Amino acid sequence: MSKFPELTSGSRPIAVVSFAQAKAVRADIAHNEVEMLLPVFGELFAKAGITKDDLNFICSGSTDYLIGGPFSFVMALDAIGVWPPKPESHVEMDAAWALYEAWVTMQEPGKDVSLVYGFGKSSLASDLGKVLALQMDPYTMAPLWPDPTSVAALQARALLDAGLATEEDFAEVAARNRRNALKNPYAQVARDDDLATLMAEAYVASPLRRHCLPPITDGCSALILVAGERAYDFSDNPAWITGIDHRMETHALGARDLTQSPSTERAAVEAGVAKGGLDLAEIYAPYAHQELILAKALGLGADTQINPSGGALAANAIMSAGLTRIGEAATRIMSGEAKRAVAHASAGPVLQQNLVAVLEGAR
Amino acid sequence: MNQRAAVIGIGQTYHKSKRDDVSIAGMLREAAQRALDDAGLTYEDIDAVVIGKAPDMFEGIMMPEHYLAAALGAVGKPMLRVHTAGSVGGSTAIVASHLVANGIHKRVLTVAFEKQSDSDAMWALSVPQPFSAPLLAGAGGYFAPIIRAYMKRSGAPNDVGMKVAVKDRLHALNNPYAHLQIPDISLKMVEESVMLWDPLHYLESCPSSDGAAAMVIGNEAAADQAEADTGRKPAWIHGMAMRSEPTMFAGRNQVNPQAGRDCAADVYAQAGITNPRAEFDCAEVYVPFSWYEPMWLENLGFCDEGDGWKLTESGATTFGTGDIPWNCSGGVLSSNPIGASGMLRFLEAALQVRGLAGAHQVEDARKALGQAYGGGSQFFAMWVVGSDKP
Amino acid sequence: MGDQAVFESPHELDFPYSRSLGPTLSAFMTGLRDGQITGTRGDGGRVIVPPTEYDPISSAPTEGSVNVGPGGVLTSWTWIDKPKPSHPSDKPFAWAMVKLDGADTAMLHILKAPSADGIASGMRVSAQFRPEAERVGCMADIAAFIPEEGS
Amino acid sequence: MSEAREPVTMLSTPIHLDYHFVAGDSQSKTLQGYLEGKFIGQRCEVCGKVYVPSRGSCPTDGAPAREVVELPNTGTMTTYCVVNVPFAGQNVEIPYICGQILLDGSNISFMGLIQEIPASEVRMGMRVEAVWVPEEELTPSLASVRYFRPTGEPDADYDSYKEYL
Repeated sequence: MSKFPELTSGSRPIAVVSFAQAKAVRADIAHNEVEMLLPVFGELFAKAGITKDDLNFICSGSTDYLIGGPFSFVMALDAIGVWPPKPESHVEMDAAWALYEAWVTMQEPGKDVSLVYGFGKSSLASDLGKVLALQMDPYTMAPLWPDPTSVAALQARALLDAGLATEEDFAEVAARNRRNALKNPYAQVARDDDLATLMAEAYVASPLRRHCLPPITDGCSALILVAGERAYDFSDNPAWITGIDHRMETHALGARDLTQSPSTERAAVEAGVAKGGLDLAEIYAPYAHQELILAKALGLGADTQINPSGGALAANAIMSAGLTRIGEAATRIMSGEAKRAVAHASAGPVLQQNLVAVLEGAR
Repeated sequence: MNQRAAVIGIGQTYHKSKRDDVSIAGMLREAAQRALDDAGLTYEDIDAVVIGKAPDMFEGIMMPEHYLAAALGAVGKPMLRVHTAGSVGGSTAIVASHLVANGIHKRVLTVAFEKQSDSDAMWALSVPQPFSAPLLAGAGGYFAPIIRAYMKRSGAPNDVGMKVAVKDRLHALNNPYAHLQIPDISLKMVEESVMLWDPLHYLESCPSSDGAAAMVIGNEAAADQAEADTGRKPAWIHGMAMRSEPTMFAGRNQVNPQAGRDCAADVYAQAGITNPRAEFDCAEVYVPFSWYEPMWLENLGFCDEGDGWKLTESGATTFGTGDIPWNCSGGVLSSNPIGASGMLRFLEAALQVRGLAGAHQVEDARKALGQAYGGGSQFFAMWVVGSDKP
Repeated sequence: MGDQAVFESPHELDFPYSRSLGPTLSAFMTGLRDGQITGTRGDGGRVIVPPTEYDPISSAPTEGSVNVGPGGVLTSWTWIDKPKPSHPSDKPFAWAMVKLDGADTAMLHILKAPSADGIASGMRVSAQFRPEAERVGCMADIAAFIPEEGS
Repeated sequence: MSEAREPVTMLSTPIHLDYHFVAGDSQSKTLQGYLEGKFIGQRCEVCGKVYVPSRGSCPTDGAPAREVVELPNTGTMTTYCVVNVPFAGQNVEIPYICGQILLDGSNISFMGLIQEIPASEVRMGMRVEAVWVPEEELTPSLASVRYFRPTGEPDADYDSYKEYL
């Protein structure tokens, strides 16, 4: 058996060798961002037997608007100890895109070991929905303050109107994710709900009921990428990224078909999702109905388990939740639980931008 | 770099204190369209878009890449948004160039911008966090004590900063895109301007600008084709590097930061530079406050430590007469759309080695350095570009 | 750790952004102030509302100003029974996507109705402007959409 | 429409956001110190350097810094600038001196207001001490230190602070 699976994207095999995350909580009052990251890095490095001095590149994802102050990523570096100085970069995006930047950088021989992390404390904003409304067009949409739940509800309605799903389907997605989360010690919302109870809930934004919404989460996650042969120094069974791609759609809500995710479809093709069977999928779908759109766009069949971690409905640490999907998939590859998996991240209003990564074990 | 990459298109806006005639998207499209036109391309020819800017609070749009996607031809394509504080314009160019140099894409459009007039940038920067130290110094107050430390260490006379302020504003007169156009700039005028943060006068500080910068990065095939189509030479990337160090730590050398020295060493090694003063024809370096020219001359190895001010004073960095002109475009002291300021350094270095810098063209410039830094001088991004293929 | 109080404090951000519009959005906002919704022509003559300087898919420059509405078709909606303080209505309302007559893309605004009963995608709605004296050239110049008579 | 009016060219979009800020365990130690009229730092368990304000980690080692260290009121002003520009949020009359204060026994300087000395007499290496606000005005903020003033001791030797500029 070859040491490296065949690559769809890139020319250099790059693998996740370690992943760690903070327990997702509604509000982590005792810790600032640095204090939240510190133990996660400690665990991450210990798992792989790596030190900060092994790192060739560091890349993170976060946003100033969660903390309400500029340059929020700057102090996070204190949790690593970037001394002597290191090549380092930051995207104001979910850290899944920081992973993408690291993956691109590591295509060059010699750039062998990268740290990728994302963090966010959504609890600091009194009205998180209002803060996130600032993602909308600043002239014609943001002045109306459309929060993400309201905009997601417009998408869910379009799905119902098109006859592509029912409200019971939404509830089933939510129930399954939170049931899966019972086995995830890092999850925030984990329970076994029956459908009738869920369907009896009032609408928050019709047709979305409370169970269709993600929790508000403080959290962070981090992983280590290693290129080529060296990956085996840190893991017996690295999770190789054989395909990765991401695509953007237009911001004009009225010019999109909200019932589809063409950007996910395209990224899935580019990442080679259909080239083999998939044991599991980790999908970033903060609203229950979005999982239905995304599962279809990814071309998932009934034999693929979706969100064994519980997904974003169980823990939604904005800015790291997408990276966490990749980490959760990688963890199950490394443990041998899965042989081939797809991970997905999303950003922007109602799935405007999507990233798809295929992870495979060589064992 | 796994393969050759080059700057094949360049565009920028006319930088001003207020671009009140355009939307944010409209301003970016001016720079992007100029870069595409320069490369003989349209949005359809672009494989991916990488944008950069400083804090989102300057414009009050959270992660504006989503709002800007269609404006920049990114629909259906990969799009990235970089933010590394003041060095962001440089790091954005590097991220875009990695996509090409590492074989992912053939042509990438990269755009950096700031529309500071939508808010009051200095205000946006100084939002006090609860429990933080009370506001004491303001933007320049962070750097003024470091400048004083440099003066003490190097024994530089008090007027070196003022000389840089005059020189860069004279340079700007040759650059129609530069924001500040002060034809009668003089040492006397700088000296008589308000002392904002002693030892820094008003005219030794950068302005606040609206503006955007854009480049198209192409691989060797794309670059050869662009040259054949347009008759304009590409700027070949000979090296690029980023370095970061913690913001504050015991014993940190803020005058001559290790991250800057390491970043320069890395990029010089890639480009085969052993004597920067002799081998570069010019440099575009992020100098938002006058004294950062002598400080960065030392940090970037253009002279020995402590000698930067002597190089400035000798006129070596002056366009037209000096042997190693710095900031022929007028630099950050003349135009400062914060998020774009770093990319403008990279872009101006590329313009020079393409021979397309117009009135501020350094004669027969073949190799140039672009440098950007950010935060409290802890984030650095640099590249070396040349007329010849590496 | 944790043997003493952790300090907490409210933190308010209050920024008065002042945005220049450029020609395309200026025409749109001027129209709103004057009680007329306008769009612009994108690829293939498609009418884009609200207008942008560029086609929302191809990014090619758009052209001209086209009057649309005030009536149109509801293409999607969500009923908000408990509005938040940030929402544009303090009474229950619906967020709405409306494809105005003469437009090829739907725009986001709100719909006012007595209740969610009777609201359905495909129904006719119409823009209700604020009184002229209150209009300044912004999205809120449209107070809301309301169901058209008989729909 | 009654009459032709000027076109609309600007849009005002005020943004007001409310946050609930949390200091975290480590920063709270220093804040508690301010409330009690004293400086509290933390020592890195790897390199032994003392950071004030405390923040729970060492920026160069990436290691926890948990040991609490009480620091004295005295220190050296390593460098400074004279602020002569008005800006939003300013709370002192210009011109005034901002100094970098290296408290004795700590390994990092922080910015503090210097008073009780004319600007022309301020110099690098000057020995200073903190003047706290009256006890009833103490808050969990550096604002509890009204300012720093010269102690009158001889200036510190440049070599003693040159690495803390």
